[in-house]
Amino acid sequence: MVRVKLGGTLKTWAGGQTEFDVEATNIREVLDRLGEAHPRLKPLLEKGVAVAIDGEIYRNAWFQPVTPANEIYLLPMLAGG
Amino acid sequence: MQYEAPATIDAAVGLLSKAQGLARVLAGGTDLLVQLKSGTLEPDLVIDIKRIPEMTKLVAENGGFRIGAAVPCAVLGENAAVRKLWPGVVEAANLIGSTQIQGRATVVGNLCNASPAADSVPAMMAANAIATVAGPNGKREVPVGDIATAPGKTSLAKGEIVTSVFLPSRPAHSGDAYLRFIPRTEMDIAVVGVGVSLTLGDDGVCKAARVALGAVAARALLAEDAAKAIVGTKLDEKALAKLAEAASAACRPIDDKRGTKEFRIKVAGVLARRAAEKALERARGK
Amino acid sequence: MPLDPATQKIRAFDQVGTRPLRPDGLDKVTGRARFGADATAPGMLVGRILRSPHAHARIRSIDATKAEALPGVKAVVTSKDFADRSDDLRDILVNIMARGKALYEGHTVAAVAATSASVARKALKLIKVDYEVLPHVTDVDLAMEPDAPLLHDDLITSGVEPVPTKPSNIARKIEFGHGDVDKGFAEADLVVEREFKTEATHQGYIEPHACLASVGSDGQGELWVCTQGHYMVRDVCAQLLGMDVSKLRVTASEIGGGFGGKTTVFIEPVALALSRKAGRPVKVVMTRDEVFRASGPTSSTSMRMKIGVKKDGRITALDALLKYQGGAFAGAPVDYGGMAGVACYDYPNIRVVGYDVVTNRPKQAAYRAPGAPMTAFAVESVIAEIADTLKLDPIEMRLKNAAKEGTKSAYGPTFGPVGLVETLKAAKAHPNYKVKLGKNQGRGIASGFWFNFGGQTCVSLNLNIDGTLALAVGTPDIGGSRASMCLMAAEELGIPYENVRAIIADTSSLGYNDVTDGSRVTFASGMATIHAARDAIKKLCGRAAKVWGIPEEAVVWEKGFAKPSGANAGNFEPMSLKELAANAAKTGGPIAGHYEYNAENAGPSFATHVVDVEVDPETGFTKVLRYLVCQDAGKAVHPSYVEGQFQGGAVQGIGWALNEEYIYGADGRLQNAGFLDYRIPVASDLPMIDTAIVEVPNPGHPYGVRGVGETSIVPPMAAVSNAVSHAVGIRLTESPMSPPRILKALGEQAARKAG
Amino acid sequence: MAGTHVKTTINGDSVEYVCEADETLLDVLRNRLALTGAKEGCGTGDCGACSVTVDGRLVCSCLVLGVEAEGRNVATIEGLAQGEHLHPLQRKFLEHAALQCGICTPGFLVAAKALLEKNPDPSEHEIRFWLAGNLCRCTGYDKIVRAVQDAAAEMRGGRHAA
Repeated sequence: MVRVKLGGTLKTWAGGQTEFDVEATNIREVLDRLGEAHPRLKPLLEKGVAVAIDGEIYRNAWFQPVTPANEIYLLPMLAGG
Repeated sequence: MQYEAPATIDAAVGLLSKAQGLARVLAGGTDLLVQLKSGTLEPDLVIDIKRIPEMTKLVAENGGFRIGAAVPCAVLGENAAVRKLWPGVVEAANLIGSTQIQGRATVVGNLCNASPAADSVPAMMAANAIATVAGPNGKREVPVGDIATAPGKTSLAKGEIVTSVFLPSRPAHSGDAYLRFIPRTEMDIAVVGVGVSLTLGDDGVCKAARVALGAVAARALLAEDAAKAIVGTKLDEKALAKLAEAASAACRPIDDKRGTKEFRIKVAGVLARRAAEKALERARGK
Repeated sequence: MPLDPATQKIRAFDQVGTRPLRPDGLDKVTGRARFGADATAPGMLVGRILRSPHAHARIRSIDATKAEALPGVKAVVTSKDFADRSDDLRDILVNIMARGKALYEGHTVAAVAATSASVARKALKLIKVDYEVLPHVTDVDLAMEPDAPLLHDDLITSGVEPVPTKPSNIARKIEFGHGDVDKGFAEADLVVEREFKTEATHQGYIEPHACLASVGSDGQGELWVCTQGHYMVRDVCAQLLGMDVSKLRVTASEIGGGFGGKTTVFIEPVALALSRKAGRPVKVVMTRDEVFRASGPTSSTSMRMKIGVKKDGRITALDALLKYQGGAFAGAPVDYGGMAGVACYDYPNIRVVGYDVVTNRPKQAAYRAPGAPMTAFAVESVIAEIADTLKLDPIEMRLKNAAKEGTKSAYGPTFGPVGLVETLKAAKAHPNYKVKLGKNQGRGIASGFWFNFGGQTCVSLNLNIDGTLALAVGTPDIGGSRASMCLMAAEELGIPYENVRAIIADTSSLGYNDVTDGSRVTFASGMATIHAARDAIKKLCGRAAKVWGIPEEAVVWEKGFAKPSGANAGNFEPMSLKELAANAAKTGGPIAGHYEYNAENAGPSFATHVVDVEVDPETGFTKVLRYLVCQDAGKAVHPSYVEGQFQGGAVQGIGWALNEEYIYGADGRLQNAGFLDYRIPVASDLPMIDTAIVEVPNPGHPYGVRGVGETSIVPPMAAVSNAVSHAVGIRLTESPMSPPRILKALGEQAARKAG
Repeated sequence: MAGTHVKTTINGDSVEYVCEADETLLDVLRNRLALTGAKEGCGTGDCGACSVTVDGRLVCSCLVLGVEAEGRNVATIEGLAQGEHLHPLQRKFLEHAALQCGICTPGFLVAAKALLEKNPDPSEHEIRFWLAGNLCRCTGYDKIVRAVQDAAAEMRGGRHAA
């Protein structure tokens, strides 16, 4: 089980809930489990979100491992200038 | 669009008089080419005056200077004698645009473009400069302040062309100055411009003064009350305060992208005072 | 010294950190470099665009028959030439060619291709567009009013529960934060709350958008274009035109500035459509007027910022309301404002609510740390006011609250090693901070943050017969990155910098690369280059091993030579790169290093700026006396170009602070679409821009590199505002702080004192 | 539209071309003569990227008509280096990293050369005001001003030595 936190407005699509415990060993599994649990969140997750693992931001990295020791945050997709 | 580069003033006047459709004179082209580019102006005929020898000359005349209509501002700035006699006019001319613009732009072009914000015009009005106009009916002389009538409009009749501007000689203990306000340090159009010319008596009392304001009305203005405020004084604190107040009172500005009414009114007074102080310093220096 | 996670060795650098000449330099000082508008093609036509004169209008009909009949006109295109779609690209499709409605002044309505510029100009005048003019709105606060003119009938605010039933101009609501702000404010000894407004600005790159498109009847196309991302251009254009991606080859020209403004498409799909229809190459170059009216400026904003502190300056809570308008389509970077704009400090309690609002203005595009400078302006202004009120040194106040390793960021995650504290200390130690100020002068401090991105990256490093190398990179070089790539390749291989030549490969020659954005290139393409060099080294060692007849593992690479790893491996003379290259054909064929990956962990960059100004109290004119940028670069690969990024960002920010703004008339038309009245800083406006490079290594990069391009624009608006406010004794809350605005504030202050 | 035949000198070479009356010198240089070193950043004389000299005078070529070049002497960025020898300004711009994107560089070099011919020892203030008509959006001007100062010093030194 890893603990996943939703940053920002994402919680709106999860009925206001901001923290979840999911069975996952990498980012892809985190996104899949969350999407299953909250179908309204699914299209947003598919469109793209950034994932911060212990403060390091991943924009596209399905297979980045996660462990129960990690701090995992989901953030809106980022773009720059 | 047809392009002509006549070799004489008569030929230029002839072309202008006979022109069908829209005709424009090309001196430095720094306003005209911008208008062509934007499509706001689509002339049928453009007459380049830079091949007319007398138009390209800057000559001493009767203790003053005659500036041909095709003389670039940079040439004016490089002439030590003109700078000495009319430093305010030269500094105004040298404020028009960048170094690159200076290499092309002319004071006569600045005058005939009839922008209320033209930098050289208030300075030339303060200097009591006279424009020479050639036309189908011969030559006439006009104070520079009477050329522009409204933004983009002049008093020139069909076929008429300003061939030169004459800066007169001046008595001892005279000085002039031009200051403008722009948001940056360069490259902007004046939000307010003030030209001041004054002459002191041997006793240091101001005998004569002319104050002209740019960018605060539909065309450059002579602020007679402002001049009156310093004539007969030694430009003491009280006279300068009165000058500033009169300069502000003379403004009839608009709000636009370059500044607000209230800003222009306030700053016109500030600059009138600073320009008068600078002109005074120059008058005393002589 | 940075740790190299790949080798777990602490290393010194031979070349990284030096300042060699850039490889593209000679072409750029001789006029030979080919930019967007510098290309030609046989039979090339001139493409021109017809734009809406109205801020908001229904397009009843477009009649191009007269234009099409004009001799010399070879093609006219309108929205009918682009298939409609309902996916993510629809906004871009509608932005590049109006469908049904013109949503802003300058919105593309039609385009022509003709044999000359004058014929094209005439043709535009012959296209008759029947408009029904609609009410418009350009201000963010007015656009949020319930009775505001509506841009899109189907725009329902997202991020709101319950889902609104009626459309509005509010595209999104966003929210970030943690803790309990009410509790935080209750604990505070001082609470300051202010409202702020910032006007829209433009990236102001000197090179207008330009491209040369050529599409044949066989469906194959080529596009030459100035862009920050030619793969993005290829993929978007191919989709909008219904082409196979493989059939469109895009070449990135030299690029004359972008700053985020060239991370999307405007004229490119139009040029391709014209070329396809005309059957000839078509060049489209925007005029400066078009760049201002119809490319992608940044958001204007309206904000409320409330911060509570204890007497010692420790922040107890921050509560912010951010409203960003992003032009005619959703996408204003309010979320980055809410995340990056507040990121400098450690807040026990924070709440940021933001709105992404549409208005009748051009669709905003990214601009250097998009969204961050505006919110930072509000945060840093309030921090400065608090420091003034509590009589705290502004740097000490910031140090007390500074985000550091282990701080829970405002947007959630916990920071790793970051350099804000180091930049604050560098600022405090700098001589500029100790200069005594005179009359009408003021000093301003501000800090700033940007995330930095990694992204999809792919490079190829090919060994030539003489031992030199060709490095193919896929991220357009916008400010000297080729020099940094060559430095990193040379560092790894242990060969002279001059022996590596970097080029920006076209889309058919190298795998996909994300856009040059997010300060990612030196980080991500640099890391790819390092890995590609290591890949090549592995192969080189393999070849040497074969020649020597020893196992591959027994060969090491040192400073340009393959060597036996020790006495046991055998006694062989080191083999040079040149020798290995010369023998490549005989030892197994061409030798190359490749690397493709998705770079992550870019590592954020913080900065602190210190500025001194003098304000003329009679005119409101502000003169910048001195300016200091202290920023964390992780590791500066080419320090000259790192300084250049610091200085350039600072000056763009100074322009934003003092004079740059989009000015709209009551008619919804832009009043200042040119460099005459859109006033970017000129050389005579500025002093030298002092810099201090701070290096707190990024653990996510083998050399410790952090992106540096964007952070430098985040603090200046606030720093200048704080300096001006100190000089005149009034807190200014609107940008730009132009002379009329400052003089007005001074007048109001005088009236208050008199009253 | 009838074209006008123009005979002129560009970078010391005699050149002839035909252009339309409303074409700018910049258009002629770029589109007819393949001299694309001068850039169009604005077309209104506000950015200086198209700087050239005409009879030794620094101008924006976007504000000069092509037909006006008849009988004149035009110098562009392409004529700044002598064969393989770069002008000191070109070298110093490279050494000081005085360019990032490089689009404004040709204009700055042509303008700076005109400055140093007129004033071999300009102050920082004079350099900044002379170059105020050349916009650069990348560098913040710092390194450009330093490069011009350094080139001026080298050129003065060179003259003293000679």
